[in-house]
Amino acid sequence: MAVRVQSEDFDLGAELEALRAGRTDIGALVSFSGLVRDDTGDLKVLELEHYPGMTESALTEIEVEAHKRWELNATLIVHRFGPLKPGEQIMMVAAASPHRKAAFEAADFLMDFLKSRAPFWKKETGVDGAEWVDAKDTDEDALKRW
Amino acid sequence: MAVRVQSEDFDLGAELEALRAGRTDIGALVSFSGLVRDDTGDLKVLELEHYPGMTESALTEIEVEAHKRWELNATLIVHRFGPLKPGEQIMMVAAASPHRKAAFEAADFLMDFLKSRAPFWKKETGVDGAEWVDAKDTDEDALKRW
Amino acid sequence: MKLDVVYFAWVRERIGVPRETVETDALSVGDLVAELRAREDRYDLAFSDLSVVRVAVDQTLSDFDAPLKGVRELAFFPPMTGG
Amino acid sequence: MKLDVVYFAWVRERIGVPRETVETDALSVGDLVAELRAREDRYDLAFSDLSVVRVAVDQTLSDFDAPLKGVRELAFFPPMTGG
Repeated sequence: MAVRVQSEDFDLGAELEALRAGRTDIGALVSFSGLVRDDTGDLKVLELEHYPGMTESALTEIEVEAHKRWELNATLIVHRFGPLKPGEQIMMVAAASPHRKAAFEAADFLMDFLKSRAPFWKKETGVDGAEWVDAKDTDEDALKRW
Repeated sequence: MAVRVQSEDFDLGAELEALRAGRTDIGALVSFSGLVRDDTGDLKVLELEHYPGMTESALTEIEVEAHKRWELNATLIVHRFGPLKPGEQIMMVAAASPHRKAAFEAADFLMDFLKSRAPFWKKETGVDGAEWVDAKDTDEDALKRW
Repeated sequence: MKLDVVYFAWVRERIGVPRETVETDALSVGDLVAELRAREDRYDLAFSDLSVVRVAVDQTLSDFDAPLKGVRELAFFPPMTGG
Repeated sequence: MKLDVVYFAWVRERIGVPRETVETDALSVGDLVAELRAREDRYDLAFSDLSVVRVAVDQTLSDFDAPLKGVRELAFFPPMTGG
């Protein structure tokens, strides 16, 4: 169980490798990574702001909750902050479990709660200026699934 | 969209990297990998048998179906065959989409159908001899979710 | 009619060969299975519980009612356990 | 009572500072918000629609009814958009 909040990029493959290294009790490993999407080619930079201190404790709380709900061997949350370019990695979660269903559900759960409960905010600067990304009602609604 | 059936190990990180390289239209990338689990320490080898020809076409069919159902930028299925040791990677699926929900659901869907529709069979050789792994009723039931 | 028949996993082990050419006049997969079971004990053993045997006709999942006319390759195997 | 108050995202931009110390006798978060709105336009603007403002009390998500007694750090920000 680990949480990292950093400005540097991360190596998704190396993180997943480290999670399972030397173990034989993991049957299923699910990862999610979020990327800076720019369909139109208008996006110059995505700025990620966060609340140092609260971010780490909120993410840890979400992780602890996942371990209470599912049989998990390991989990990891890495989230970046600062300016990011289109195509760059924003964040990742990983969930390792003896069983497929638990790994999928836990990763999905981590993402749903991270979206609405971890203090990050996105600001997009495009060719027409800068704008804060609005939270979606569907993100808050997604919490009710769990 | 790609399917690979091979005896060699694969590099999960490199596969995921290749899937998103040079693109800015992916918002979410979900991967699942299956590992040889050995809780008790009794497992010597897991032998994966498959039906060459049918395996590739069955996996491709499952992938095509996923692309029909969800908005996906890319998918990949890699599955190994032959003898595998505890802790080794058995297979992986990856689904890239503009949206988180589609990426999660598609990866979950690929796994459910791969489990019950792709012609692979597992034989475990442990300290007490060899045994074919039984299919679970829950695997067949899982298809009804979709 | 001549058919290529392939077997996998414990079905293959019970029958003793991975692949063979079968000469038959059976009209359906089910008829062929009955014919094979009558021929030799190893087939009888392999096909004793058809609820745990799956069939593929020309590399597509099918069932025991499927007709054999025009078929080139028939496969028998247990429920799949990949992933 | 003295309180550290921090702001993020567009709440921070509207108020113009990321952090400040506020002297207040307000009993609840809501009371403090009302007091700040009465003080200056920039607060009035930032807090004009509380349905899009979230509050954290000592780094834990809370609400506008929360009492201020014993609180060290109060944070105001829009709904989160991480991931």
